[in-house]
Amino acid sequence: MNLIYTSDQQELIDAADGFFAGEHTVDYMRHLLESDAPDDTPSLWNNFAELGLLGLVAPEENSGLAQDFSVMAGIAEMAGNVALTEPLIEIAGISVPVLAEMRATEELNAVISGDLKILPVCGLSGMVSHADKADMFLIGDGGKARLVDKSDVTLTPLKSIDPLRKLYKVSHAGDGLEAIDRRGTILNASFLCGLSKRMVTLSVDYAKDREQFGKQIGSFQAIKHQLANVHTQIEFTRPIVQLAATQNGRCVHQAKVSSIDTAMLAAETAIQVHGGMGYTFEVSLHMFMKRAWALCGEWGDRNHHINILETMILADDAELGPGTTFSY
Amino acid sequence: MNLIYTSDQQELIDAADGFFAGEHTVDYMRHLLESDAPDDTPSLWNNFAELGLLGLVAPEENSGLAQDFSVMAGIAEMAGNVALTEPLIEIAGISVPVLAEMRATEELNAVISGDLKILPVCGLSGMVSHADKADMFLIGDGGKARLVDKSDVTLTPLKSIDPLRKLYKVSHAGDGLEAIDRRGTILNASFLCGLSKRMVTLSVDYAKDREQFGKQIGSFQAIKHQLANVHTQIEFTRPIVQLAATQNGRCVHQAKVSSIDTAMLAAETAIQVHGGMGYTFEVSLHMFMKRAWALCGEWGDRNHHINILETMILADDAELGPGTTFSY
Amino acid sequence: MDAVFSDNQNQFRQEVRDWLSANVPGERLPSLDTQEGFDLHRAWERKLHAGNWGMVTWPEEFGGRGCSLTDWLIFEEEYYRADAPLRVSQNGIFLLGPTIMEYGTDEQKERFLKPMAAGDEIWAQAWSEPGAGSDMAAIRSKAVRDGDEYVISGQKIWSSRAVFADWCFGLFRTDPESSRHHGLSKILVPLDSPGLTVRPIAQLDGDPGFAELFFDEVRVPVNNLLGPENGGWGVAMATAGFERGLLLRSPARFQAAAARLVKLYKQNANRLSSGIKEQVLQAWGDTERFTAATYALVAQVDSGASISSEASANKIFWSEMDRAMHRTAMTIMGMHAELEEGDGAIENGRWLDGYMFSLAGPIYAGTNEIQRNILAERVLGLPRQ
Amino acid sequence: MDAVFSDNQNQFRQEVRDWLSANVPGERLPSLDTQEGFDLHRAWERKLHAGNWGMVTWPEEFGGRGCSLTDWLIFEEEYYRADAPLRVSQNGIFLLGPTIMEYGTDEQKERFLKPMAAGDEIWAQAWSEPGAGSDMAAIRSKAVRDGDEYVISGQKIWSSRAVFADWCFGLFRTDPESSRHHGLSKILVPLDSPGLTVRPIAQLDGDPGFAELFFDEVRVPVNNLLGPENGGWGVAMATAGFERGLLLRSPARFQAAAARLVKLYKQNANRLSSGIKEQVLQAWGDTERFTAATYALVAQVDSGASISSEASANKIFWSEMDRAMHRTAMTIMGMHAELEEGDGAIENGRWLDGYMFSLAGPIYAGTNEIQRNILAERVLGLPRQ
Repeated sequence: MNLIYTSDQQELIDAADGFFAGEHTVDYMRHLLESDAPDDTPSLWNNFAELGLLGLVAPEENSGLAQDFSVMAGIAEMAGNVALTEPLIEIAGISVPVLAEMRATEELNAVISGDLKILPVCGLSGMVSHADKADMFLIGDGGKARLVDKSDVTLTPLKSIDPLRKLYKVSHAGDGLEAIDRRGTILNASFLCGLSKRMVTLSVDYAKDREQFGKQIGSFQAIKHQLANVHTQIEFTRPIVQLAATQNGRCVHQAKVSSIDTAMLAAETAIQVHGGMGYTFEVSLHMFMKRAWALCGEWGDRNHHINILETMILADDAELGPGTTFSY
Repeated sequence: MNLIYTSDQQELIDAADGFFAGEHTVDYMRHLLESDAPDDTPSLWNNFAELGLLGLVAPEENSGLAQDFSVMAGIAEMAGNVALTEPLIEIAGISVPVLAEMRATEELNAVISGDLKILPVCGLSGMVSHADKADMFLIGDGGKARLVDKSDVTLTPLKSIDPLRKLYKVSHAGDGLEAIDRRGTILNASFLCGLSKRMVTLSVDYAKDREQFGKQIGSFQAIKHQLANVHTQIEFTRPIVQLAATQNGRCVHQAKVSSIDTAMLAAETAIQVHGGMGYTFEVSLHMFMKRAWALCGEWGDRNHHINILETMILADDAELGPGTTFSY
Repeated sequence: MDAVFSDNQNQFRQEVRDWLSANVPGERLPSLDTQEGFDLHRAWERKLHAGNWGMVTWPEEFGGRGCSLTDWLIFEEEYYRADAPLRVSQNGIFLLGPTIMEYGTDEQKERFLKPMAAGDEIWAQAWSEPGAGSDMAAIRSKAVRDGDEYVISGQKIWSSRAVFADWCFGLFRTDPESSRHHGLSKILVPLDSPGLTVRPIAQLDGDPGFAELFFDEVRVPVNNLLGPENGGWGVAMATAGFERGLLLRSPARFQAAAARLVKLYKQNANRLSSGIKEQVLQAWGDTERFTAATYALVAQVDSGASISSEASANKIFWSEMDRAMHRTAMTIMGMHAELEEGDGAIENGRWLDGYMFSLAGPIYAGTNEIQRNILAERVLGLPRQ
Repeated sequence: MDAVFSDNQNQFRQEVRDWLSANVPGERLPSLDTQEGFDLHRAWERKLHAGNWGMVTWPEEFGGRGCSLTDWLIFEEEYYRADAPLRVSQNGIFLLGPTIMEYGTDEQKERFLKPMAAGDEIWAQAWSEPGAGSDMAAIRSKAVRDGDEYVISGQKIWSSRAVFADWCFGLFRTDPESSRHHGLSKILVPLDSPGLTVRPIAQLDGDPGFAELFFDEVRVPVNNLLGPENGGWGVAMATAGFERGLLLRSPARFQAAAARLVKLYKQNANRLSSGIKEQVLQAWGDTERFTAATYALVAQVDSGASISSEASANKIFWSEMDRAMHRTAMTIMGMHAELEEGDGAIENGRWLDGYMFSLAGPIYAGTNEIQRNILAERVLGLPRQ
């Protein structure tokens, strides 16, 4: 029982954090937004391969780093903190371990080296962000993971509130698979934590900068207490997400529900702190807020996960109460 | 369409308010609480009769004032504001109009003159406060109102959190009657509004008096905003209660639910503002808070009224949306 | 006290309903924050005016019907029931118009009210400044008297409708020595004045609903002063007053949204979490509370009482109710909540737009934090900081 | 990172479970705020001590088992699982004991720790004063040095357990010239000292859970000073520190309450409003979040990290979770919520008592308003007022 990262694990997470913060800046995102041909903006994909991020949880025999999935969850939070626009987490955190389980060695090696992009599909929605950049799709069908070539599916574009999410409906989504959905849910929850954290940081910066009535607005208790509430919710969401990354079961669904509620609260609070400025493109908040709204519904929305939790927690044989900690 | 009291109506409410505030003081309540023989404390019942409060909504031919029921609701709020310990509202606001509808002239006249106490019984709970002081009970049974002599029922004492509520279970409670339950619900909601208002007043007084960190605690935004929230909820509960007193239908249940939610919030906020002092007998808050907790469950608890609202609002033929205002 | 509409009121309602039913466009107009949408909304205002439905509470001499506020609530209910277009002229007819009636000279009434009512001149607001948002007394834009003209310099922000509108009204500092609430004046400025630059603000939804206004020695005649020189704060407060503010947020708007929410709920009920049903009931219940409270307040106003701090509780209640209602819709839509278009998008993203709009409710017209301060200090009597 | 209990931990859990199952009284003891209940709770402390379960994290030399904090969490889970009595000695064993180990002289350790562990001396807190509640640095009670003694005068309030306890510990101003955090000292005082009057405070539930202490020239030897003279603030902060504060609110307490809530829900499900189910899920879910967060924090502490402002988020979370959970129980009980006894009363009013107790959570040990200030200023870096 040791619910913290080892120092080696923490180092990997910090390194990813440093890379994201240095490269995937707000300016980089603005460039993507403003460019009519976003492909002009250099992709970070080769860097991900070089840094070993794509093979983070892959077996050593495939030149992977063989890290625990919980490290991937830690990195997903850092990706959320910068609202990463490339499907690193989905590919490295979902496709790679499932490919390893499938023993699809050839594809796995190509994905890890950055030469192939295999995007996982959520059977619940069939909606995939960046689907246009994928070479293949990983779907769950009839209880098995299956690879589908891009040429075998039709992609129908959708318009998300988040312009940095090029969203498509995939014609063959399958009916889902626990190995895919579970990882998707956990990493999505972790990403949402990072987005929430960033929305607090942006709000704190704004509240220190902005003056009204001759004072920094961040000196008013009303502002302080709202941000302290969001901070508290984040601090009590991250551990259940990490637990979910370590141990399956009902905490996976709890992690997702908590991260949705926290992200919605973070966005509402952030825009309240920003006032009218939060509505402008000048201020960066909108990029994180829109991503949060979009991701809340990915990998099963709140209704989906609450409905599952309900059957688990209200079951007659549910393990509840002291003395049953983490024993489900 | 005129959802305000006439000046004559308002005068009656103000007069009752003045009487309650002058006579039913915190000291009076403390005397009741501390006295081992509370019957030593003089009852205000004769005053109620003299002031015409008992016959407020009774027909003129029974020496009543023939006022609208909405005036009774206004007076119930004033009674709540002092946490009135005698069953004035129940008898004058429920038993009297039902007796008039029953044409029980003899009993009605005796009740109005203050010589007879007929307490209404809620069929849902069979719990009656001050039942020991009643001469008769008014119950709803098989779709009809019926009077039951005290000697024909058994009273079993219960212990409420509110020591000023001498609570009993009545052996024959009947199965309820709309004419009784509706009035009970509305007046209870109004009484709760008065209690909520008083809890805010007590908190404001305390917050102006109490200093911490060299300042009145009421000068801190955190305190101000909590109390402003409760005030807002009260201001948007009173009108729906008044509407309910004027027009039957779903607003009766909405009034009750809103008054419960407001009272629970008022109590939690009041004790948070009072800090540890809210836990003491020295400070008056506890008398109003306990009464609020007790009354939330009377005349149908929150579950009961929400369940009814649900069927009304989600019905396929429910009148919803603009253009249907008050037309249900 | 009663809650029964009179025969006259019912007849009025029927008249409104009939006219709207015959005249409301069959399809929703494009956003009024696009040129095309703005023009179509202006055309709709002209149609309303032609039918004498432009502003029913205005006196007959100015093109209204002299209706009571209660009648106005009825009009609004029918308007939202018919899903009629947003009022592109709202800054003028709801806010500036009544102020001109109270403070304007006869010439100003003659000059401004009719084109305003007719939709020929659409007005923008010019209150906030980059350094004066919630704290409006911090205004720094100045208007310097030069003979028969004011020379205006400075910057305004959050000017709604300004991108396509004709005129704007706002507060400017006419006494350079003054501070805070003193020395401000309310001045009317044509948006095509030389020296005035209108820069659209790209918003969350991409449309330019607001603009920044840059005043570089913009000249307007002193006749464009509304009310007393240096007495603009009082004039502005009258504009911001409850009776008029109310007109922008009659219960009808929320009744319409809550009824749509009930429908959305029913369409999705079988896959929703168990708590949603009570959230939907709460939304409808709060709408009924807001409706009852508004009819009660309007009865007070119609009977001659004046309303002041009640406006703060009102602002807090409707804005947080509206946000909660739209948040519930977002939760119901779940995985489809993010969609503006495409397979699965619900009502072309109308709830999503509504949610973003609802988030502004607790911010604009005085943040809810400020409203809570006002309630705590002026109504409850808690000490100032 | 893992969430698997080791074999040793499982074995420890089994040992605790077996002992408690053989020893926990079959019926709930009367309230420890009555003389009878206090005596029975003291007897239970003696029994725990005899079984060497009094304070498992204390070093063996002082009668403990030298367990890690993770082991302590396991102990607590089994303790609440067995519904064992409240710890009447908690002020001593959780708060004062560890402080004596850190700051006490050898004589003080010898004199105080053993009777404390054995339940022979029960301790009360004497922190707050009528003018110094949340603002503890406003303490005015003074201790004047007179030869080998301190002479203490002043008043303390909210002294938990003081009505029946043996000793109290608190902060007193030893430097009369000092102000705020300076010049305070931590001093231990027998409650039967001449000049010391204990006045019970009648509480909401009627029981005297707290007392006021009136010090009228109470004399104690200077040996009763704990830590440096005039350095009491630092000593007190150590006492209030997270690692110890945690011990009073391990997840077990909330796991037990949330599991009872699920049961209460199931017993009443068919008459409840539709929203209750999700409130119950929220209660259990928040408990799991609190549990995961606590195990993570404890892992940090066991690995040598120190915890400071995290304690504020912790305090806010558990206290508001606890209040919400009990509020839900009140709503479920509905018309029976008010009953302490009689037909319809549920668990003899245990939820009602729990609700009243939970309302104190956001108040004591630094109100949640203060915790939010701490988080905003020290963790988020927002400016002080």
